[in-house]
This record gives sequence, structure tokens and C-alpha cells, in this order.
Amino acid sequence: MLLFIIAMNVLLFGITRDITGQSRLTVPADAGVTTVAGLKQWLGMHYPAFKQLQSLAIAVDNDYASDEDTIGPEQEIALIPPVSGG
Amino acid sequence: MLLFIIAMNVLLFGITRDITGQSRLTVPADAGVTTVAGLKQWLGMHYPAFKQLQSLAIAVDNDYASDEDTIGPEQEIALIPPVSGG
Amino acid sequence: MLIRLVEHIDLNEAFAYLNSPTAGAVNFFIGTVRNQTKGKEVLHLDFEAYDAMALTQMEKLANIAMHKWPLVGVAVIHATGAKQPGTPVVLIGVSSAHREASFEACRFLIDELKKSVPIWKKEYFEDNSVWVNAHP
Amino acid sequence: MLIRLVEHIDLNEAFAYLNSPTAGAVNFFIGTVRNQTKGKEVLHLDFEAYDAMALTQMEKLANIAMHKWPLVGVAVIHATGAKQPGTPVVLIGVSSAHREASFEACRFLIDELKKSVPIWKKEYFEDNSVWVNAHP
Repeated sequence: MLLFIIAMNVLLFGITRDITGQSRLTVPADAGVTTVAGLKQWLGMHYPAFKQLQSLAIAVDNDYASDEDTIGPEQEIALIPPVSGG
Repeated sequence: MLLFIIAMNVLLFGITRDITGQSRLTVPADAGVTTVAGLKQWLGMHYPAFKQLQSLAIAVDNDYASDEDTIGPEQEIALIPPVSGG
Repeated sequence: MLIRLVEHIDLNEAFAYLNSPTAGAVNFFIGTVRNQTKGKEVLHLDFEAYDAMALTQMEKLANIAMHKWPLVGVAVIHATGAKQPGTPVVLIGVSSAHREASFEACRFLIDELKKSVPIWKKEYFEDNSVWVNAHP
Repeated sequence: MLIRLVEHIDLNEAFAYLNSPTAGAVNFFIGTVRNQTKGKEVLHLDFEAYDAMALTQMEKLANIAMHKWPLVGVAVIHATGAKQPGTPVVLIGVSSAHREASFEACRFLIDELKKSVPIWKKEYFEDNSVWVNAHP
């Protein structure tokens, strides 16, 4: 199954970029992440500093995603820490 | 008494100027007008068309005046038909 | 406070006046001439002001707003003379640290200006002209 | 709809876009950089956007506003990059036939933009820098 053999890229912005020192993360193909909830769990294990944030949303293809939404490497996935525009 | 021997000028704007064909009215010295209420009464007699207006306020020295306010020729008096700025 | 009767409204001048390092919010309301009233085409308009009293009343409203809300700056500017549809005829500008105050004060100022500032609008249609609001 | 991420906000461009003979009311909210946060001097700021998503979300909000109110035009413009105190960083512009709608829609758009559009502000002080809102 394609979903499990290609790693998934996750775009980072704002403080998540500062925390990781990177502008994108790679979720390995063998991590078994197929939903937003799964991604959040994986992030919590690998980047405990994210848990200190006021919130951390996941965007899929430029829209806010829900925990149950499925995700895969063909989508544009991004972490959205608390916004502060305006 | 000075108040009664000098005629009183009244500035006109908007529709009151169109109704009278003048930009100011003169209230004769012998009309005995000494209050805003008196002026309104005098206007009603001489310019019945004013009664058709939605409202007609009197301004004295750049402020809205009340019926009981006294007026005289030393003040700047104006008729304020319904405003429509903005 | 920037209180003016002008021939042409200059948005940039108003913004330059209101903007300040202590302000985080600037609100503008700009009233423009519409090309119709109740479905009838307006060809042009004329704004007449009782200049001295209009400026006095505009300043009075600006002072009330400055007391009611924590504002940094207030601009109340009205145009007079002949105007074409699409032309700005009134500008209310308010700056404050936070947007709650600037929104509320901006709304207050335009609402009150329309009620009490001695300025009159005459609309010219194809077949007649009307002093707006004059008759019931 | 004028939906943009820009380096510099141009008020005149937005007004030219929003102004129309069918509109009688134009509202602007302009957010500017304040020189202090909780009494601490802000030296400068940096705005970072997730460009594609920010534009998508700004357009979505503009569409909601167009459906909720009878609007003539909507502009949602945000600046990105390094900014000095006093600089405009966000502009919401709304035009409509009557002012009720333009005031309400303008307020709605800035409130929602601040909640959901993926743009981040970093404030630089004398001794440190902070991503605004990031931590509880």
C-alpha cells in the first residue's frame, strides 16, 4: 500500500519551526500515521515541547483538519501553532 | 432698550433658503421677538411653508437653542432645517 | 483632533494624522455618493454646510468620543460643494490602542454627525432636485 | 474580492478597489504595530504567513461575509516580513450600500482573521523575542 511506503512531510511555521530548528518534519513511512489523531500522537512522542503550546492544529490542503480525517503523503500537511496575525 | 430698536438677522440654509429665495431674513425691531419660541411663532406667521418641514431648529451662536432661550441682534441666529450630511 | 470641511477628502492625510506608535487600531468610515436613491438615478449632489456651526458641532462630537473611549486620535472631515456619484463626502477616522474602542467610536461619530451636524444634501435627478430629509 | 499578502499595505489601492457608485459606505480597519506590549517596548516585529493557507482562509472569510451581508466589495490584506512600530500590518475593507452592513462585516472579518488565518507575529524586545499567543 502506497500510503505506508512513502514518508509524509509536515510543514512547520512560527514557534514550531523554532522548537524543531527545521521548516519541515518527515514522518517515516513505518510510523503508521494515517489520521490527524495519529499524527498528533506521533508528534507528542517525538516533540514533547509541542505539548507546552496553547494549541496545535493540523492543516490538510490549506484547511483545518479534524482528528478523524485521514492523511497521506499526497496531501500538504502543516502544523498550525496559535495564530497571531492582525 | 437696544434689543427692540435693532432688527435681528437670521441665517438661512438648505431648503429654507430655497423657500424664501434669500440667504438671510430680517426680523423687524418692532416684531417683539426676544426668545427662540417667539422667533418660531413669528416665522410660522410669515413663512407658512416652514410648517411643512420635518423639523426646524434654531441655532444661536453655533449651538442648538431651546425654546426658552433669549435671543437678540448681537447673536448669530440661524434656521436649521433637517440635516442630511454624511 | 482633525476637524475639517474640505473640497476633496484625502484618505492618506487622515491616516497619517491618526497613525501613531501607541495606536494598534485605526478605523475609517467613508461615506460616498450613491448613484441612486429609491431606485431613481442621482446625477449629482450638492452639499451645503453652515460652516462655523458644522465645525463647532463636529468638534463637540469628537470631544465626546475622546471622553467616552480611550482614543489616540479622531478625524471628522466633511466635503462640501457639487459631488459626483462615487465621490467620498464624509470621513470619520479613529485610532486607539485596541480595536473595540475604535470600532465603537467610529460608529458613534458617523451616527451622531448624521443627526446633528448642519450640513445639507441636495440630490439632482433627471427631472427634479430634492433636499434630502426636508419633508416628512 | 481583493485578497492579498503583501510587503506594504496600500490604503489608496484598497479604497479604489472598494469604491463604487452603488456603494454609499466604505469601512476600513487597519491594524498597526504598537510600540509596546504589556508595558514593554517592542523594537520591531516579524510576521510570518503560511501563504497558501492564509490566502485560502482569508478568501473563505470574505466569502462568508459576502453571504452574511449585502456587500459591494471586500478587501482582506495582510503584510508579512519585518515591521517597525507604526506600520500598518492588516487592512480589512468593506463597501456596501448602507453603513450597518459595512460596519458589521468589517468587525466580523478582523475578529475572524485573528482567530483562524495562519499568520504568526514575533515581537522583538530589548532582551528577547516572543511568538505572540504561542504559550498559555
